[in-house]
Amino acid sequence: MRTLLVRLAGGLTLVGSSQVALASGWNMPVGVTDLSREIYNLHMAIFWICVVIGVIVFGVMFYSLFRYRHSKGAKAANFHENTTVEIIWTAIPLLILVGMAIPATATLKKIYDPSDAELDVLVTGQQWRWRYEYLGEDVAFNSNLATPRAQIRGDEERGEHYLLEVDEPLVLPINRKVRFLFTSDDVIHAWWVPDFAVKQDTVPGFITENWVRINEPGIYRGQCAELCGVDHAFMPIVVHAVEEEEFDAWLAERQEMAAEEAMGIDREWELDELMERGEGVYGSICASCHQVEGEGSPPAFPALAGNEQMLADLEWHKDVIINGVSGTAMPSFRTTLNPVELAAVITYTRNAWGNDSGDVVQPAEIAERLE
Amino acid sequence: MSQDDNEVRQAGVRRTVWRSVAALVGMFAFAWALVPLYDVFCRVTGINGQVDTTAQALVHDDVDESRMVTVQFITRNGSGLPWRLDVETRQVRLHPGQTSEVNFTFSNQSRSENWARAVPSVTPNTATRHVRKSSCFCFEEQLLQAGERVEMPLVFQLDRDLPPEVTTVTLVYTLYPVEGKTQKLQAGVKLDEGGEA
Amino acid sequence: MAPKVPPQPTLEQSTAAAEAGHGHAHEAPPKGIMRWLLTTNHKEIGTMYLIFSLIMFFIGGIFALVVRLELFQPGMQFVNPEFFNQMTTMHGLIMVFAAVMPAFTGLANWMIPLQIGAPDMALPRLNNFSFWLLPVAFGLLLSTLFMPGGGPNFGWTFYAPLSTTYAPPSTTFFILSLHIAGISSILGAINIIATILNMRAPGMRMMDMPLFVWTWLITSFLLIAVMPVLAGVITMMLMDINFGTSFFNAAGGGDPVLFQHLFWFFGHPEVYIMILPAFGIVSAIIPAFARKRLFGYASMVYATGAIAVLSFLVWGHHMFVVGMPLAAQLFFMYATMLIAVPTGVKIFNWVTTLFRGSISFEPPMLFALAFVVLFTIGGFSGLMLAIAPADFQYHDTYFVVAHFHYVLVPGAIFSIIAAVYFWLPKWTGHYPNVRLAQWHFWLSVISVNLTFFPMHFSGLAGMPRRIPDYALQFADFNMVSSIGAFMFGFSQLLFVAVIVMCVRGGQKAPAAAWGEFADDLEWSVPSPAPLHTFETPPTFKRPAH
Amino acid sequence: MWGVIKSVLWAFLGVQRDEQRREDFEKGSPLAFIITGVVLGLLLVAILAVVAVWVAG
Repeated sequence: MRTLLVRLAGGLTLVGSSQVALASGWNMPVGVTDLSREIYNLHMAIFWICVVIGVIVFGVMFYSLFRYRHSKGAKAANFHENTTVEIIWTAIPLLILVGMAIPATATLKKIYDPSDAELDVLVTGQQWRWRYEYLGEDVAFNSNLATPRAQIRGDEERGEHYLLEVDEPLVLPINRKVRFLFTSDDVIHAWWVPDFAVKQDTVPGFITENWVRINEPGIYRGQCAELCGVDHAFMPIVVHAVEEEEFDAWLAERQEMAAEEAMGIDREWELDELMERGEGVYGSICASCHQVEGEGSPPAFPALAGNEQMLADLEWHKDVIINGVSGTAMPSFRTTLNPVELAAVITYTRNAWGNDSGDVVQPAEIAERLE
Repeated sequence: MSQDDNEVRQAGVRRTVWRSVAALVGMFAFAWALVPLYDVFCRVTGINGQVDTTAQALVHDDVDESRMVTVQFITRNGSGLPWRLDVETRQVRLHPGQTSEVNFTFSNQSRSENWARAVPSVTPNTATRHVRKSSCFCFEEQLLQAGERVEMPLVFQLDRDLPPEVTTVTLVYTLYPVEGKTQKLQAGVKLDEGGEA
Repeated sequence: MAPKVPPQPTLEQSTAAAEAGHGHAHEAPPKGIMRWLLTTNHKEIGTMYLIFSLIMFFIGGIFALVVRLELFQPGMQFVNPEFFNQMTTMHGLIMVFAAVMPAFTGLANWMIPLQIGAPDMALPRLNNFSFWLLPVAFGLLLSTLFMPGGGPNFGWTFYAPLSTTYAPPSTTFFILSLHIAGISSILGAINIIATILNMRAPGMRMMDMPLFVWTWLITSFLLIAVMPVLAGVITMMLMDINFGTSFFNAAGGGDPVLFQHLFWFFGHPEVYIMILPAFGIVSAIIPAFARKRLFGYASMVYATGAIAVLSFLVWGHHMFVVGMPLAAQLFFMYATMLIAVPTGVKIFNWVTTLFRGSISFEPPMLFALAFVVLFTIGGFSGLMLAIAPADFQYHDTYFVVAHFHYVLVPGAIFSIIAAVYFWLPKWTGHYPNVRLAQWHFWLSVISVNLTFFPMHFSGLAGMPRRIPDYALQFADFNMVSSIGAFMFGFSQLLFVAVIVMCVRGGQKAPAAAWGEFADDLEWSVPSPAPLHTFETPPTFKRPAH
Repeated sequence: MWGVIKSVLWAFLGVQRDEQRREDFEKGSPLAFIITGVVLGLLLVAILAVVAVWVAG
């Protein structure tokens, strides 16, 4: 509350100068792309137009309220029509609107220019995480909320980037045109990073696109903007914009990591190893619905701890994890998790929270099934 | 007010009510008509990347060699279908007007037969109208036996009127289960088994 | 919103009616609950509508306060996200369909026959039926909160597939209740149209009608045009959920975006349904207390018509980020900007009515003046939202929440409060308590701005709507909003107090309670208005000034 | 006819003189106005659509 007062005071001293626009946290960010700057300018232009019209209209109104008070013996005039005046106040707004429409159209056309992208990233919304695939680069990963649940409950002090931090940020190069393709696995989400002025719905079964060319390296944060269910507030977006060489190096490193992971498929895994890996996967992917202790939240999300159907039928269990269940929030993890992760999470859920089935599912088994 | 006036009023009310009801019915019908209209509108204008699913004649001998366009293919899986959809190449580069053929592989990895359907989407939507397909599996319901693997070709071209700012066209196929048919199928299998026993 | 039992017809009235040669002598009405269940009297039905909407206003308000309580601080403190989503959804649905719309219908029931000199609505029995559908509809809707899986949790816009494939099991009941509420609105609209077109006093032509009647006529046409579309779209949802069709399901070849097109084809005119009658109310109140004829009556009527027509062409501006083609974006942007013109005309006309008037500040006038200012602020943010490129930033943020609450709370709801204060003398025969009404006004106007103005900032700074928990930089704005919301909520208890006091007593009001410039026909009948009025149609005389 | 069109066009802007609307409402049948309104409304849609498509290129 005190910070608010300070900011309010700060804000008020700035009113009247266009600097008020730059007071951070009160206004639309200028952003770090040419388009976000243009959009910001459009926003400020229409804002000031509204302010001017408002001052005139409310000025006349409050002047009348003050000047023509009945209590001060004002006598009402008797006029109720003036076509000239009416035409003028119809024509002026029309002209202002045309004046606004022209730059708005120009900016919109730039947003809709899909040409000559240097990098394509497929962004998939899923309840409740984002998945990024660098098309043609063999790099793909999920990006989950990293804020611990304890902070949300208030058991721990909240960090600076509370709810705006993820386990794996999207990494993008600056100065390159990056084309985003958007789609969804389940419901409609919306991918939004204010500093890029990019907000696009992700529609299941359909694909939409937008693009960005970032001018400055930095860390940019955003959130899902379309109500997508229980954890709508908990699927943030973090983008690391880095220099081009750094990006290329990062990409190469990720490709290497993926190759290493693929090597792990063929070897025999111990139960402990799989449990450890599986706990990590479960925590970031499954726990938001089925809960950390596997108790679920029925009827939408069944409990896994003590789930008889799951424990009795291993093949069915694998099938559900790999293919998902249509018409429910259970997605297909066929492509979003690799065989090692799939094997680990299946093993984990069959042995955690007292399920203790002792089943060990090997990555090689899963890989073969997916061939 | 005289009795006559009252009757005139009542007649007026009746007329108004009937007209209103007619308008209501009309608007209700209109709402339903919007569904197919929207479909047609989308196919004509390319909104939402809805593509024309009917096979189209390819136009030959009319290749625009002055520019190259990249066509990307993305395959995705909807939930609940034990199938895998692969494409032999992730992208091709071609001239507008040039014909290309790309093979898609559908494999059923389960131990039972299933129905599925591939739903296509194209972006950017200014390109949608300019993608011509002579053979395609879009929206078609397909049946695969347990473990069956089928290759299907997509033969297509981009027509020469493709807007110049379009340098990359992305085609996405999402595979969804056809629940009703699969269920019927499996129920049928059980019945048969029951009959034999 | 007035819990007012209309007085029994006086002896003179009854005899006058009998002498006028009507076939139906007024029998003693049934007593107790049956009287209210069976009444066909427009005043009694109007009163029931108003009481119903006042109760629903408080229920929807409590839901809003649950939302604001959770958002008071970052973190999850009081409710879980699932229940939070049910609260935001129910708040929206109740406020739109059960509070604002029935309140306007109640005012229409009470005032339209009085303003056009008709003895009752054209279809009195249908009128009773359409009211009693409402408690059924919203009883059902509220009961979904107690069903397994909870009530609707997908926002009042219920976008598919969140509201179909991924919806809780109670969604079928939600659809049913919307169907019933929709039928109620449609029947109400037919009744109003039939009344206005056929029941006017001899000599009253269309262009002599008060603006409240005009705006309601146009609103009724909008209702008839779009409620069937809503009915259609929720029927499609019902079929998708229960009968395996795929209207909005991509898996079956449908399109989730089609839902949004259909919904907003209904939804945008719906927004105007909630504001046009407000225009009519304000156009009656401002001249009354400025002691000057309304400036540009004809323009007002025509502007209302223009807004109604344009409202069908702008639905796409709710969907600027779904990936529509450029041409569609431009079309909807241009059409939306055009709406600013007739809306501006209305505001200029009100201001010019004030100019060189002789202005006094009775309670209805206070709320009407606040309406003009705050609705205009909502209009400004609407104009900003119309700019499609900028909407990529505004869309689905608290900026939008601020915008539509400015239009609906100090817009629609202030106009309803103004109308209640304006017509209470006619309903009860007493003036509302001025001191208390002034307190109500000032507390409301301060708290409404405290609640909604900071939302502009949190939205621009990047806070998405419909989230139960938020990043730390939005904390201050949310705290102010929550404080304001609780203030606003509790201030409305004053409103109830004023109404109750006014029903029970107070300064007596004459027939023409607000002087010579509140000169529509309703001010020619005694205050309180007898149960039966204009059984002998009045002869309409055009105002002299 | 031109008078009717003019009246409806003014209505789109929301401006009308008292005398003119009196004159309009003396004419008896509103049908001419309604039809003209619908036609001009569709024309507005068409013009906006053409402009939008043309600008979009």
